[in-house]
Amino acid sequence: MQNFIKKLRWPDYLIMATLFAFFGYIWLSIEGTLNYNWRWELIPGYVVGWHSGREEYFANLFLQGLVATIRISIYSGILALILGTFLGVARCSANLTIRMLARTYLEFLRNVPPVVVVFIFFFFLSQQLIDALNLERWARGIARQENNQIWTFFFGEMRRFPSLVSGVIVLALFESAFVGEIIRAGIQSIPKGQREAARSIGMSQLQELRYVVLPQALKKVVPPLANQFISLIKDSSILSLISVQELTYKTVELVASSRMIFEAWITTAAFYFIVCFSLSRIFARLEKRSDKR
Amino acid sequence: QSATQGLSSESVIETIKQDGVVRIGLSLFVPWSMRDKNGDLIGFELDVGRKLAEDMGVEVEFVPTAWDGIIPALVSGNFDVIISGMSVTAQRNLTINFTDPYAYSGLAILANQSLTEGMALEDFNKPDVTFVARRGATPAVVIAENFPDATLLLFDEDGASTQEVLNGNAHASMAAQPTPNRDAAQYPDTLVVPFENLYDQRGEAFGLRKGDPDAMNFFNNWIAQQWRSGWLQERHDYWFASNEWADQVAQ
Amino acid sequence: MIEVTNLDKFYGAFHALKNIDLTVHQGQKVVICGPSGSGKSTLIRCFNGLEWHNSGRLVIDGIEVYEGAKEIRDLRQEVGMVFQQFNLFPHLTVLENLTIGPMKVRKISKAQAEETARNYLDRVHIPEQADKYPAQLSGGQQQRVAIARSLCMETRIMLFDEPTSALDPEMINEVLDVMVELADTGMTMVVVTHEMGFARKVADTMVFMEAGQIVEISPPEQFFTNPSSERCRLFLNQILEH
Amino acid sequence: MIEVTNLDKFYGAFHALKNIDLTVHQGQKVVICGPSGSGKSTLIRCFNGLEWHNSGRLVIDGIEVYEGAKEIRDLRQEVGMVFQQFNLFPHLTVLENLTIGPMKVRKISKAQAEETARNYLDRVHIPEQADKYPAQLSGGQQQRVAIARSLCMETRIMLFDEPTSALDPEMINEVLDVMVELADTGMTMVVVTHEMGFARKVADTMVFMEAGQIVEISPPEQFFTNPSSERCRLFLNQILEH
Amino acid sequence: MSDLGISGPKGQPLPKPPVYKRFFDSVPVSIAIYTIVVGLIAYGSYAGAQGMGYNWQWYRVPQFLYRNTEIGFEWGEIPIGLVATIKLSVTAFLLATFLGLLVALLRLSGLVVGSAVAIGYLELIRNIPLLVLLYLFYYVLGPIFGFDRYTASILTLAVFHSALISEILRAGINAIPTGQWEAAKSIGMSPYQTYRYIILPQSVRFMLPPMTGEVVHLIKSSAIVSVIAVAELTTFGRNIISDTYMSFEIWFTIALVYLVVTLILSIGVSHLEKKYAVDQ
Ligand SMILES: Nc1ncnc2c1ncn2[C@@H]1O[C@H](COP(=O)(O)OP(=O)(O)OP(=O)(O)O)[C@@H](O)[C@H]1O
Ligand SMILES: Nc1ncnc2c1ncn2[C@@H]1O[C@H](COP(=O)(O)OP(=O)(O)OP(=O)(O)O)[C@@H](O)[C@H]1O
Ligand SMILES: [Mg+2]
Ligand SMILES: [Mg+2]
Repeated sequence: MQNFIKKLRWPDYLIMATLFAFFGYIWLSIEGTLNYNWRWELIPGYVVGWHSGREEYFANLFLQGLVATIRISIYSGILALILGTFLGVARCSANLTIRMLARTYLEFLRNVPPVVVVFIFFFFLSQQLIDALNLERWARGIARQENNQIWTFFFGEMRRFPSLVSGVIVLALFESAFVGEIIRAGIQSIPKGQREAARSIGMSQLQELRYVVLPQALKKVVPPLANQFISLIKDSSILSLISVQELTYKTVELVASSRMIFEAWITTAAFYFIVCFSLSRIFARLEKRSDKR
Repeated sequence: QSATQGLSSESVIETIKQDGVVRIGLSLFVPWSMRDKNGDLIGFELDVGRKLAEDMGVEVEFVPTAWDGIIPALVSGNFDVIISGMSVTAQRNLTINFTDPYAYSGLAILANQSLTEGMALEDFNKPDVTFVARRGATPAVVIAENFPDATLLLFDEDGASTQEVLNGNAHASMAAQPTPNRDAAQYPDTLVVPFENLYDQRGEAFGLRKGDPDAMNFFNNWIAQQWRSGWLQERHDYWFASNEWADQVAQ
Repeated sequence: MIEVTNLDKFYGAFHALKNIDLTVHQGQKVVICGPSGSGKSTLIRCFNGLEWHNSGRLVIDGIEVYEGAKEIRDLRQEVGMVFQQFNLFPHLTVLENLTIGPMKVRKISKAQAEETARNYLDRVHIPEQADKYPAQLSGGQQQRVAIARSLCMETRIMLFDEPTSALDPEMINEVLDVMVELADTGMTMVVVTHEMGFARKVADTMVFMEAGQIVEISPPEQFFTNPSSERCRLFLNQILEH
Repeated sequence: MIEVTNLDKFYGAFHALKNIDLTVHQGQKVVICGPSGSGKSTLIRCFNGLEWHNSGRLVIDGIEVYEGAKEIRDLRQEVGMVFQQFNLFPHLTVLENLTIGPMKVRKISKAQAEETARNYLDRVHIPEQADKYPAQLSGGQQQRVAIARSLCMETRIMLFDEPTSALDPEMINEVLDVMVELADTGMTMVVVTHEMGFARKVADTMVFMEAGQIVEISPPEQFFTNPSSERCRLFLNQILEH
Repeated sequence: MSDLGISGPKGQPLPKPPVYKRFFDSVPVSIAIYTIVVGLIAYGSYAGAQGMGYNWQWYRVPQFLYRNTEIGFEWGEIPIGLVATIKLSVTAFLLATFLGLLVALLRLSGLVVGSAVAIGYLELIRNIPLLVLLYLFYYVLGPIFGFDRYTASILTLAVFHSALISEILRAGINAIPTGQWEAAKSIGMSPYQTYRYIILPQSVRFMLPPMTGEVVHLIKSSAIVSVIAVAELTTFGRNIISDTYMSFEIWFTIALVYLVVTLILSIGVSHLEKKYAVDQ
């Protein structure tokens, strides 16, 4: 502690003073000028609540939303990885048509705001797909069954399954563009000599990709992919605009019903922060460990 | 003969019967529909929807949807019918069909006391007066009609616009009674309901996809019946005129 | 085994190989040398289809090689190539580096492939390194693994592109020794190298290239003592000076 | 001018300079040599506050140097430093490299700064390169610009950290010549170098360092002919062999 | 050898690769196939939407681009919104650059509290979704500091991007070799002078391409402020949709407008990148 204080220099004190002033002002204006009844005491009940009808504890809006966000992130992360790998390989293809198609998809996604992309994908793609596959009816069938705990564990309330699917599809399509770029960079970072060596022992193009290029590329792309996954969790909040019942949407609902604007949004921000930040710490640690080996 | 048969077999009534479930699109809007402390949906719409399903002998499924996506969502088949306090406007009617009204609620102005001190009704119709409303909601249309010169800002959620008025960022908003009265009572120092008159008693109706006369007929008759039996009025009074449900919600 | 007639190769407008004629018979050892940029690498890379010639004929082991030829993958299984930069697969162990070709390309069983692989690791004198990763080996060891990898494909022709030029002096000899032993087994070899000691010991034909052309083809005795072209003499003087 | 007493310096737990005592008088030329890692750079970097010592005293030109000392910027204007890697500012022309210090630090007018600069460019024999960018100059020219840049600050002490070791052999002499001329003007100089010819010609004191310690301080005659320590002798033998 | 290059070889002509391969690999054919595929996708979505009972009303779109009224020519909502978007983005970008520089310098300052604050700020901003950040600024900080929606949206965008920009700046500054710092110090420059005259002028070249990329990114993020009703392109788009219910037509138009703007910028970026890559 002594040491710590010794290391401080005058700009440090200035910064501390500024921060104090900033938060002090916030505190004062909330207490004084602002017309707001804080009701923090209600927030825990909206995370885990006591159900007055069923007489038991249950996951209330926040927790439901958080679980949905995590589910959606995992599923669309996996889907985006698959799509992105195809896209990345297509971007390096020898065939001009394939390259141009991949490029078009990519540029469209990279140059249009996510909000707009999400709406377009939602109305144009996922909705059609769900109709075409008749997912609605299928999911409802399962929801009516007695033993649907497994389904519920993986997909939440089965009646909302189509909405989950469309959220996952939209997000995965959107993120696949970025995953694709990461994969492409990974593939292109493999020295030309590796491909030549593979070819010179008679491997076909597919074998070359499968046994030599991709295994090496994947190793290189794990750290950027991990970061992309964190971005994906954050981007999933945009799905609230197409009424997917994830954390942000649940917060919007809570705010609409209870007017606890400040408490609800701060809590939600905290949830996202905790999830994303701890993930980024974990990934950083894993990366360091694998470096050591 | 076959044409009419085709028409009725394509009716949404038919799919509802087949699936054994009616899917109702709604957007949260106190007290039409809201989340109670248990995180469950309650409100006027919910009562209407449940009763409707019960009378049809099917299950009911509510699909909460962001308000400005609710019409595209109906058109693209996310649900069968909108029951979400949607009032009938000509523009909307160009895209979807409406049944007969199942509720009549009048809108009242909710104003920020200090900003609107001593203003007469016509004073609100000035460019420096800011109204707020939910994007696509009835108040937005009514404000634009009645106060064409005032500035109108649109939000996604209802609570947000009230908070705007509360924080003094906007002069006034408009909402279906008794919400304005209740808000004014909760923040007596800041909010007032300056005028008694109610706007736009044109009524709220179910929204349906176009080209479905069977469904139209069914819903209209159902609504007429509920009016006659007084059930709609009774429920409307419970949600809009009483405060009995207030402790279920963290208002 | 290798028959080159009138071969020309362009990089865009740059004429990299000019009217090359060369024949390599079964069991022959050909050493190619020449100044940097003279097209040595380009030539032997054509031999296993890493580059394509633009005109002329190239027939290897009875198979005509040209861009898009169907038989090119079969050919590559017959023609091994050892690169200056080793190009081992860094994500695989030494043993896996040696078995992946036979297993995936020739569809040989794992057990059998490993047996062959250990055999060839013995041949290049590093049987004990089988389970290491390439990054854990010295340059000389890596290059010997690269040679073993080619041998595992049971190739009948081996191409070497300056196999020792990326190595530290101490390691050059380990690799050259292995190559000499390999030559003694009767393998057909085409070697680009500036190691004239090795060339003297092994080569039965010396090829000198300059500016995309073959300037001289002669047996080593003549090549080193009495080259017919002036450029070749100059080049040899420069090299042997060091 | 420079007085070092009992100076110690640590990098973390690593003891880089151990109990250094050294005095440099006005006009004196000190050459420091010693094996790699012995702390030569560390020592002279302490002299103009690029590194801070942990204990002991360092007084330069009457100013006591320690971490956070207020006068350190004044001091740096008196003490010039020439680096092994030149460290010219690549985004500025040669002339701008020379004038930026005087103009921004000493607040001298542009015209006057340019005049001085051209003067010193003359002194280092490259007046014609004033408007080029550093990347367009040879290493020797760059190093001479670096010397001129220090001189432009009208420094009274010059520190050189292996000024020629990044240069090609032909260029070493151009730089050494300039340094010899500089020495002749009476400048106080501390030079880390392994150019013993230069040391013989210029130095009036030789310092030999090893493992963070000063092992020997002696005049050049004695240093080269009869060094008192064994290590120093060994080191000299190694260097002079080349 | 002939001076026509390729036509020069003297050897026999080679066997040609199979006809189908040459056909599919040739550039015009590739472009043709590409056009056909894209066309099919476009047609498929058109027909698909029609199939689900949607009446396309593209003829109603131009009125939102421009109008010829009695008063004369008049821009429609979409161009006006675009201008607003650009204004919003530029303001936010300038502010973000300033904030980003501040954070980057704090981070590099070596101050104990300074760099801790900078890192805390960075992590906080980076791990909260932009949408949630916007709600926080607007509903929570807005009333406290009394700023309106426009300020809130600019601040949100600026703060969010300042985190990204500070990393770009930091990388650019770190790319300058330490020798430059030492040389500047050894001619007596203060830290400020060193940044001003030596470090920043050199690091600009490293920063320019990623910074331009960040402008594109910011324009895209700016669409999100539509949820708090700030007048800009997406907001106007959503308002038009809520008036006319032509969701698909309007969304496609809006997407196209963004695409054109950001593509122009992106092409600029890749030019910059190439230019500096050659310089290196
Ligand atoms: N992919 C390519 N594109 C264009 N030119 C090339 C390419 N590869 C090689 N060249 C050119 O072809 C010429 C011959 O190159 P090659 O690598 O065959 O020379 P080399 O004799 O192997 O030289 P070295 O001893 O340096 O390896 C060189 O001038 C080179 O610049
Ligand atoms: N920033 C640093 N952090 C930790 N150790 C350092 C640092 N700088 C130098 N050292 C260590 O201090 C010792 C002395 O370094 P210094 O650079 O002074 O040696 P030198 O005599 O100049 O050697 P050379 O002739 O190679 O330049 C070395 O062992 C080096 O590893
Ligand atoms: Mg070569
Ligand atoms: Mg040194």
